[in-house]
Amino acid sequence: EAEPSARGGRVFAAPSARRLARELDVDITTVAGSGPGGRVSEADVRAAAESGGDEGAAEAAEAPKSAVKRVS
Amino acid sequence: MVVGDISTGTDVLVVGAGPGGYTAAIRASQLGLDTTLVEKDAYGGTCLNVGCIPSKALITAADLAYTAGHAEEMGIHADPAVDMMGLQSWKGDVVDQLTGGVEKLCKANGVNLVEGTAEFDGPNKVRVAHGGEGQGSESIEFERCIVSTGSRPMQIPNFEFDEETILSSTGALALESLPDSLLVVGAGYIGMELSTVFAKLGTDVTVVEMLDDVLPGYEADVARAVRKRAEDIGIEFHFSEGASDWEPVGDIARVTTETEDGETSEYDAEKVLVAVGRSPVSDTLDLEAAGVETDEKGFVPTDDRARTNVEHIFAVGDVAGEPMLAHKAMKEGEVAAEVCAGEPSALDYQAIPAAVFTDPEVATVGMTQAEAEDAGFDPLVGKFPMRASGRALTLAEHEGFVRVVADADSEFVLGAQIVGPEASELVAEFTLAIEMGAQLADVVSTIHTHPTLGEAVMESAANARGEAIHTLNR
Amino acid sequence: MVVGDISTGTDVLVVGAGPGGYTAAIRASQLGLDTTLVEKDAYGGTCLNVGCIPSKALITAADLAYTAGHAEEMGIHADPAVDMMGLQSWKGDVVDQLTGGVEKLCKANGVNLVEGTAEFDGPNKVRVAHGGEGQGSESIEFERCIVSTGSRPMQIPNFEFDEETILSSTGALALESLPDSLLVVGAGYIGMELSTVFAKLGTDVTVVEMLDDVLPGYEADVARAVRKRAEDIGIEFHFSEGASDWEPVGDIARVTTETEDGETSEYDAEKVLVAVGRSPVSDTLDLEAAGVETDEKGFVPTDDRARTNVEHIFAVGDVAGEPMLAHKAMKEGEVAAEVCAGEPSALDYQAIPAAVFTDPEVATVGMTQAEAEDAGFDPLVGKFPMRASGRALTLAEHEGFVRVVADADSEFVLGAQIVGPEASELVAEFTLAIEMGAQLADVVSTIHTHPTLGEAVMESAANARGEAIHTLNR
Ligand SMILES: Cc1cc2nc3c(=O)[nH]c(=O)nc-3n(C[C@H](O)[C@H](O)[C@H](O)COP(=O)(O)OP(=O)(O)OC[C@H]3O[C@@H](n4cnc5c(N)ncnc54)[C@H](O)[C@@H]3O)c2cc1C
Ligand SMILES: Cc1cc2nc3c(=O)[nH]c(=O)nc-3n(C[C@H](O)[C@H](O)[C@H](O)COP(=O)(O)OP(=O)(O)OC[C@H]3O[C@@H](n4cnc5c(N)ncnc54)[C@H](O)[C@@H]3O)c2cc1C
Repeated sequence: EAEPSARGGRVFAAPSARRLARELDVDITTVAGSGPGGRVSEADVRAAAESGGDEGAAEAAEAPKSAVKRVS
Repeated sequence: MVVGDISTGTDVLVVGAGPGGYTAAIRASQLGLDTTLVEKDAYGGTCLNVGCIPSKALITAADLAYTAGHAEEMGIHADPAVDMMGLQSWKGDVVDQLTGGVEKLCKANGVNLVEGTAEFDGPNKVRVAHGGEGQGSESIEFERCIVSTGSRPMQIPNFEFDEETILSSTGALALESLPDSLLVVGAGYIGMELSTVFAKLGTDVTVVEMLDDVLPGYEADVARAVRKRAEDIGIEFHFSEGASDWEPVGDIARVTTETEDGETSEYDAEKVLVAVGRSPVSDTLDLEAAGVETDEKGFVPTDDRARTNVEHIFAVGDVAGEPMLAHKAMKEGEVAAEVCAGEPSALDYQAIPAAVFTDPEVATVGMTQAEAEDAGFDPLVGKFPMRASGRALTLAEHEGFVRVVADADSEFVLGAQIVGPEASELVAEFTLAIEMGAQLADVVSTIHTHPTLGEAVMESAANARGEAIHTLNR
Repeated sequence: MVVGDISTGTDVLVVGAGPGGYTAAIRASQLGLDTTLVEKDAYGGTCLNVGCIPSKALITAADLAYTAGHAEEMGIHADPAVDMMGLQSWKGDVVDQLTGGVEKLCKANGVNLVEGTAEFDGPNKVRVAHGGEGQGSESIEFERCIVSTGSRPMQIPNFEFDEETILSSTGALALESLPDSLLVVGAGYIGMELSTVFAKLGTDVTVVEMLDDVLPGYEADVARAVRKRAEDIGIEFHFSEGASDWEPVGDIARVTTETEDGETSEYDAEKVLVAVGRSPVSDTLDLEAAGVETDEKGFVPTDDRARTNVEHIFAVGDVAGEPMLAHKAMKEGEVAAEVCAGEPSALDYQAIPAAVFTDPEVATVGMTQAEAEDAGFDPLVGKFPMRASGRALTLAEHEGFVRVVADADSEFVLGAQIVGPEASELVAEFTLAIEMGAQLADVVSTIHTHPTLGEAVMESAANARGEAIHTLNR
């Protein structure tokens, strides 16, 4: 129902939720947020980790996305 | 550390003790890694010694002297005299206090400090040449390495820095007497900050810039505000001209500039400051010997864990690319150290704020309206002019504005542009808002102390929502 | 508006055009309600005319003159002269600009402005007596009313304000020549702000306070920092003494103080400022006639929608109780207006920041460590001293600290105490963090511009987590 947290190069989730996603091997950009405007909470991340632990998450852990190519 | 020709080992070797390097070293050591930090010149790097800190010290002093001398409006009559030697000695004290602090913090956190120039000798070893003749060298083997060798001022043809007449920012920051006249080549943030310092201290400042306004890269209204005030304090600008050559004429320098069409002009000045950008320092440590690649400009490309193409070698700070800012270097240093320690860290920040300490100050974070459009958002913009801020007026400041850019749909805050007093501080709240995924309503609902400049942050967000109190909603 | 003895009607009647009242009126009108604002004296109320704004204007000027005169350390030599008439005239211009702005904003938002003193004539009607003789009066019927009649300086026995010798803050802010000596009764925030102004301008200032330190209600280390600096600039303190009486002796006032044990002392001063608090103005409008109750101190109790005991009558700002701060008044005004318009608004803020514009500045928000304990949290505290801030040192500021209080368990930010330069601005980021339910890690992860004072906010949070870079983690 909610939009994915990543749009236009942005991720709409607090740093603590983003870090938790990495800890739990969840690709936060695929998590649908339940917060206002679709913001992803820590609870959303945990729910994603529990339900879809196999899907997007495992690959995300393997090769962390270089969403931003950090080169001049 | 064992010094000599005996080879020693360390978990993490950090090369360069600027903001990127010392932060990486302290953090790595905090996380239990045996950490060695090699620095060839001075703790604190560019930032503390010849960058952020000395420039801001001079800005404070120049600003105080100028403001006090121009406060008749408030009933204050003063004619401050500035003794440059005294100013330089205070600046030196500030620098010493901070660089000494960095050294102490490194030691207190258990970082091994090595003085010398590091050069790769294969992918897991550096050779450190100690400064001075006969000081010998040592080899250090490492599990992981963090390269944080920073940047240096860029030169342009015919303007080699002698730091006597042709100055880099380093030389300009160290002047022990006030030049009568100064020609500044380049109206980027460093050129503008230093032009303002010298103009406020009483030097005749002329700025030559290839592009057509100050602060290239900033929006037109931001640049205009800075240029107008600079003109008010007496700075003369010549845009669309590049400095092509110079010659000494008696005690002064005669600088020739050229437009795109080849039209030339000449300017005379006692000193010339060339501030046209900075280049990465990736040539001091034989990166090839470790297999680390650089791009065509000399920057070391890295991924979102600050890793170079060589898995166990990281690069952070100016050498790793734009934006060349101390706080970006520190964040990268922190993340590199955490990744070395096996933590799930990444460079996943949503925005890096940037400030220009001109008069008025400028600070920006995240997206401009145009950038938001390009990223596919439908931008909702709110603005608050500083002249409507009670706090700004009580500070005798009228210039500037706070502008917020949000996504019209979700009302998530996407960016902000601030011009005015304490812009560099005000941007922090927007940055937190962006990182938190805050909406305009969150900023509006947050009670802001009266009277503060921070109310303008709230009002800009309210203005975007059509519910501002202290400015008209249009 | 029809003026005369004809009765007119309005959806929302707002009494008092201070921050609480004008905000309520503008917001109500924005929401489509026919709104009438009655003010007896001056638009902007206490805050703009004789409170926040004039005090901050004088603070800016006194600070500039003092700082410029004491900057030899930086190589700046100046001996500023302050002409009080000039200063007052600038202050007056600032006030006029802002009060004129408030009036314009009210009109532009469609608020009906009525000048005069409103008095209830039943629960749905006021009578407005226009100022001056023979100006007549009018009746206004309303659906809803928002009472925002503010507060006035409290008097103590034997010290009636004559604004000649015995001054309230209003008189002190209007002095057109600098007194040689000033006795200040009360070391609360208003007493301390004004003591600092006059001491910096050159007056001999003595402060008498009944309690045992400055800024009662603040933590000991906060109070100590403010007192120490005040002593450094020459303010003399006498604690645990209350002013009991005074008599004129020639041109000066001889003030007698008494300790709890009945010991008396005498102090001579040209002027005496009594700043011992403020009382609600709930006696100007015959609240009983509308059935609105007040408490024993004269405040009008309200619920979380700013409603009084009479459902359709609201009270906001100082008259509605502590904290008596302009931004609390504005928030209440906004909420009252929104509730009038049927919006689901409430006073559900988590924290109201407060600032004291002394030298150093003080700002606090949310809970102290002790308050967090009392509330059942296990507080986790982090601190960063300003002397470790690069930005503070480049501003020639060394005093102060940033302290954050969080819940050890969840690491939610609960509060902050800040002493130092721009404390009033820095507190905004903590306030947003509290309102957003941010954790320490969120503040730490947010990139803060270097060099700024805001880095201290981030470092205090990192310190609480044991991962600070620029201070030792203990
Ligand atoms: C005038 C001026 C003003 C500035 N103002 C600001 C500002 O206000 N805010 C801001 O964010 N940024 C500012 N900057 C930019 C800021 O200084 C840099 O972004 C920052 O210093 C980058 O940090 P770093 O650690 O990457 O590199 P540096 O600070 O450049 O440090 C690199 C260190 O590596 C050492 N090194 C290099 N090679 C070797 C080697 N082979 N072996 C051993 N050591 C080596 C160098 O000696 C140096 O100490 C300013 C810069 C200038 C010049
Ligand atoms: C020296 C000083 C410095 C201060 N500094 C700060 C500061 O830095 N920050 C801060 O937040 N606060 C500060 N305050 C407090 C701040 O001024 C008050 O909190 C704020 O003004 C309260 O707003 P208000 O709208 O409730 O009331 P007020 O501003 O007091 O306005 C009430 C208005 O109601 C009018 N009125 C009263 N009765 C009637 C009637 N019957 N009919 C018509 N009109 C009526 C009055 O004339 C007045 O204009 C300061 C106060 C003082 C005295």
